[in-house]
Amino acid sequence: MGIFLCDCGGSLKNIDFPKISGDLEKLEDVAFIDISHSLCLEEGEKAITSRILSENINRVVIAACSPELREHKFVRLLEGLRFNPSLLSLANIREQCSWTREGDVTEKATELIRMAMGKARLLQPVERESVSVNKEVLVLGGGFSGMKSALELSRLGIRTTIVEGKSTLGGKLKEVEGFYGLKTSPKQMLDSMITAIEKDNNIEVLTSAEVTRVRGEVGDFDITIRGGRKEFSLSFGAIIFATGYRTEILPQDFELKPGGNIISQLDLVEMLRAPEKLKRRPETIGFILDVCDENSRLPTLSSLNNALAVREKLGSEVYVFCKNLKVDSEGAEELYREARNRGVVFLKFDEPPQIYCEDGRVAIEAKDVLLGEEVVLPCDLLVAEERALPPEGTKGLSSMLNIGTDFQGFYQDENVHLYSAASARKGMFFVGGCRGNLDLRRALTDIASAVMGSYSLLALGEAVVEVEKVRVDPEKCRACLTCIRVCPHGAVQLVRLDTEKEVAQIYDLACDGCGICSALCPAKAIDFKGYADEQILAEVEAMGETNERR
Amino acid sequence: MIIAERKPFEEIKNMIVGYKRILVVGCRTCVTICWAGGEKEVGILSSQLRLQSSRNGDELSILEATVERQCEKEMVTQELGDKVQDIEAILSMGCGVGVQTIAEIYEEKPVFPALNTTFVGMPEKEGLWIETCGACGDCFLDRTGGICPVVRCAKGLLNGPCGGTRRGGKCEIDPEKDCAWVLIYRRLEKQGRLDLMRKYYEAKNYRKVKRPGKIEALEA
Amino acid sequence: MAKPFRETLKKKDFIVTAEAGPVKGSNVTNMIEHIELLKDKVDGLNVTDNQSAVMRYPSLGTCLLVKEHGGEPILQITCRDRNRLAIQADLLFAYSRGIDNVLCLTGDSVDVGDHKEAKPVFDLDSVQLIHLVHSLNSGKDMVGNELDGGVDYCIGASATPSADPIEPQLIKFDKKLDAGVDFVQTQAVYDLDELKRFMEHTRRMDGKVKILAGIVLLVGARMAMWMNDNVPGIFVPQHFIDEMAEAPKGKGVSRGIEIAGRLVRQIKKEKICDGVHIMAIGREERVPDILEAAGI
Amino acid sequence: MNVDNNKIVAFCCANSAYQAADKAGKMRLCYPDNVRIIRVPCAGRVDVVHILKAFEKGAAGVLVMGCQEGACQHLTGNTRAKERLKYAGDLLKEVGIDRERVKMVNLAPDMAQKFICEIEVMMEKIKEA
Repeated sequence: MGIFLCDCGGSLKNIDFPKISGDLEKLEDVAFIDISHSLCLEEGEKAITSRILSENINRVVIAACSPELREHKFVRLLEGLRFNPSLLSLANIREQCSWTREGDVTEKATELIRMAMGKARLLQPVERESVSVNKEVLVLGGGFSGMKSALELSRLGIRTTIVEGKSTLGGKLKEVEGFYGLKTSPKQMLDSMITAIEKDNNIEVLTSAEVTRVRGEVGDFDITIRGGRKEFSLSFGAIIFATGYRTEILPQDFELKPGGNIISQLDLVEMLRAPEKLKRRPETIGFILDVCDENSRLPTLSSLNNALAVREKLGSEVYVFCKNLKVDSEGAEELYREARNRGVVFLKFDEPPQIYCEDGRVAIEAKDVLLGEEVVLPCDLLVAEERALPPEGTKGLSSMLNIGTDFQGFYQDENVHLYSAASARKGMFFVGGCRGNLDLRRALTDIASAVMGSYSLLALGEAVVEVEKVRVDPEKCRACLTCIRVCPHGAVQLVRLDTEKEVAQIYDLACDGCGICSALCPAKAIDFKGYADEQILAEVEAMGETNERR
Repeated sequence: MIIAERKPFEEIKNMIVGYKRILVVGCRTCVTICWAGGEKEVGILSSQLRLQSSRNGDELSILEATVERQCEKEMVTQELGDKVQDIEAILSMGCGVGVQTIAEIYEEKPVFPALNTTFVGMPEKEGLWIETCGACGDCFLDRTGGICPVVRCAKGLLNGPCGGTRRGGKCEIDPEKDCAWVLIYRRLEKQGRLDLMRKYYEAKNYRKVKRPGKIEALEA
Repeated sequence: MAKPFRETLKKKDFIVTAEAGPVKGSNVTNMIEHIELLKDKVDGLNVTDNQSAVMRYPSLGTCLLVKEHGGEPILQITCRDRNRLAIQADLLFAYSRGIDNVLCLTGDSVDVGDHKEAKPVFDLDSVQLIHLVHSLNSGKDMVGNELDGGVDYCIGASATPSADPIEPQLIKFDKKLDAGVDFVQTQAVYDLDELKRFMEHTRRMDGKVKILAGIVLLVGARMAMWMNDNVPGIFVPQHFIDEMAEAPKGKGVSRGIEIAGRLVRQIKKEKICDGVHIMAIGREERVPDILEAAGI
Repeated sequence: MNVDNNKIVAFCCANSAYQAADKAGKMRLCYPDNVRIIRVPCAGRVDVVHILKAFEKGAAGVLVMGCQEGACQHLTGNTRAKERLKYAGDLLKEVGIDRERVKMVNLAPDMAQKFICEIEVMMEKIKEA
């Protein structure tokens, strides 16, 4: 075992390095102890290189500053010298020892190094290998997000397959009248994307098809798709979920039953497409916002769009009842100002307004906060606010993949650590509506990170993986399924060995190295190289030794 | 599979009073799967015993071993063979069957059970096991849509729920537990086989298996 | 001497039975007081068998007392405490001493009683017990051996009209009716609509079986809530609990009597059932006041 | 305890608590010498056997320091650790060791002060006994 001590340019005054090297040199499995001033710089690296090439050591212990800073540097150095970096053990004698108090801390430093040596003795080599991965990506859902992801990926040379439940692509694009603030109209955008997809031989489209089963892991997902009557399974490297959202007027939000003169945004868009077909032009149209869902931006955007369209095409009076308009997304502020210039009246309420029928028209009664008095406003049509909900089948799919959903049922309630579109399961990305990002611009950011994520994962056609860093010993494994159930990354599968025995097996590429499974395994069958039980206990043991000696 | 639960430490401690060298033996099958007596639990119990002895100063040496299956004589002797010589007492973390197999092989050494074997059951979710079979020797499941009333009904009734079912179809003795007969009713109704539940069933033959049971394979 | 219960069932159009809870000990004096008080006011006097699995003076013993004092006892047998041999033996003995009414019950589980570690028997269940009594009535024991001297029991069963879900209970109740019973004494009933729906179900028996609605006297709001959680098969609706809560201090029992009276009067007036079975658990001395409040 | 000293073993999750410890060092916040920090990939990696072994080897207190609730890189690591520590506490209580001697601490990578004060709290506990 070779030991390198670094006194950080002589700054660690309260550690007596010669004493430490004197104490530890006596141990028979210590080949040498070098004291250097700066292991992180050129000079230190040369010292380590020469030592390792000349001595035949099978373990390296480096006592220096925090592993968080230098570990990756030492690992790359050792890799360069053909020395397996998993046989390196670090002791943090700067931040967690020398800097923790004034007086002499040599004894604590010695003990920390002893702990690192205890662990080093039991380290096992972990080989790095590259595993081939399937470069194809599955895109679930053919709405704006789905098509955009497929197009972006094919630009980077990745083949994708879009699976869309309905018979045509487009999803929500078909239901939106105009994007004020964006030059192109949704219709043109939809047509241009569809033609681009048809021309692009990197993208294959399967319409009125659905995924019935997802098995396997990142790099080799085995997906069963049912289209029409036939069912077939394909293999993909990654999956991008772009299943979008659906809107629904929830009766309990309004005491009145929708219908008659209470319509949805979609009905309004249909009316605006063919204004001439209307029997009677509605004089006044009211919009209601912020009754059932205060934080979603979608109602504000779609109401502003449609209000402007109404003013332009029908010229009828437009009143918008809202608590507070969410205009923080791009272009929404001018949209609001333009609506006001065009004569759309905005009324701000505190308690939700009362809505009731009054001789064939819908009356909205609310206390306007700005005017400070009750306002009763009969309108011909009331565009009710819709609650955005996840598409049907989300619940089934999410339990099949064991992916969490948030309280509204949208995917990806996971935490801040994972960058926006990724999920706990490597190789699965969620973009756009299905994770609650309902407006275009937010969806674009998701798409960008999902595309980059899957590209960096699959582009080379192979991925470097630490082979069997966390390994299930088939002899000891009782297939009690605990690890399969607890793994947050779904990286453990039940496999049938050639000896017909069924055991758990960890898929190295999907494993994120957290060790929850090895802690819970009742049969002690899961060995986690680098943090195995023996190694952790060795550190505890080393701490114990100094007790006896004192 | 057999489900067991570790005895409270107090009980175990009082069993092994006076013995200085103890062998703690785990088992790698049922009790591992139900987190009661596997290699991990052997480590935990041994650690507790060592802590206990070091706290009140009496030196106690604990040896740990785990047998593939404690109910097989060959496996016990193969695993424990040499470890047993200078042992004063054996603490078995197998189910009741394991304890008795070890006791039979090493008759001269006292063998103590560290677990309470509770029932034959299945995992409802990871870490939670429920009793579903009472090994009564006369299976009734064909007439109840696959839900056993003999064990999952607290009173083991063969004819329909008792009068004490709680609101929501819960059992009389435990508001958390579903009444087996309400479950049976719902399943048979789903299958359209409610006639099975309407049929009257004679008093059960409780001596179908002469206790203690013995089964001899024909070729033996 | 009270008329045999079997005749009263046929003749009277509104039958009233009450329940005498045996003492937890051998001092039978106040049991005898209850018997003296009630024997002429009711058509039959049930004697509970270790009610709620709480060990008490045996039901058989109390029935003998009732007989001696000229009352018409109704023996209650649960399947919790005796296996099929003991039950048949008790039935033979009871009949030989003139007791010829039996209420066949499954029995509360030991977990709700005061001997929670006991080994519950449940060799039979209530439906199998009814079949057993029938075989004894036909002069044979359960396995078919001839009896030297048979029995002729008037058989009773119980039911829970306010159970939720109700369908499984109705299936079991059908089994009891198919097995053949002469009278039914239901669990405590407070929601008369539930009782009406339950009675719909029994119309097919067209009067051959007399149904008595169970009335449990409420003593206090806390006791009502306690019963909801701990006494199997009893569900006191919230409005009754509130009504009891409003009762001024110390007046709980009289408010309970007034409620019980109201229920009985309504059942009688609307002819919902063929009678009532009054269970004044631990307050047998107030049964006459309930009858009076009910105008009987 | 072979030699009763007041060693505290802190299993620190590499994603949060270990960095908090480093930050405490960078800020030169002093804390007593008897703390031994063992780096683990996630709080969920620490098993009951490790905790008991730590006490067996003379530790007087064990802290398992993981990410904050809901911010765990591996989603359930810290919640599992919390449950496990309750179990470990029961085991210790059975053996006569005060269950306060083992504690779950949730830290964000920059919570140096909280890291220090949790150690001081544990030191008080140990001194009391």
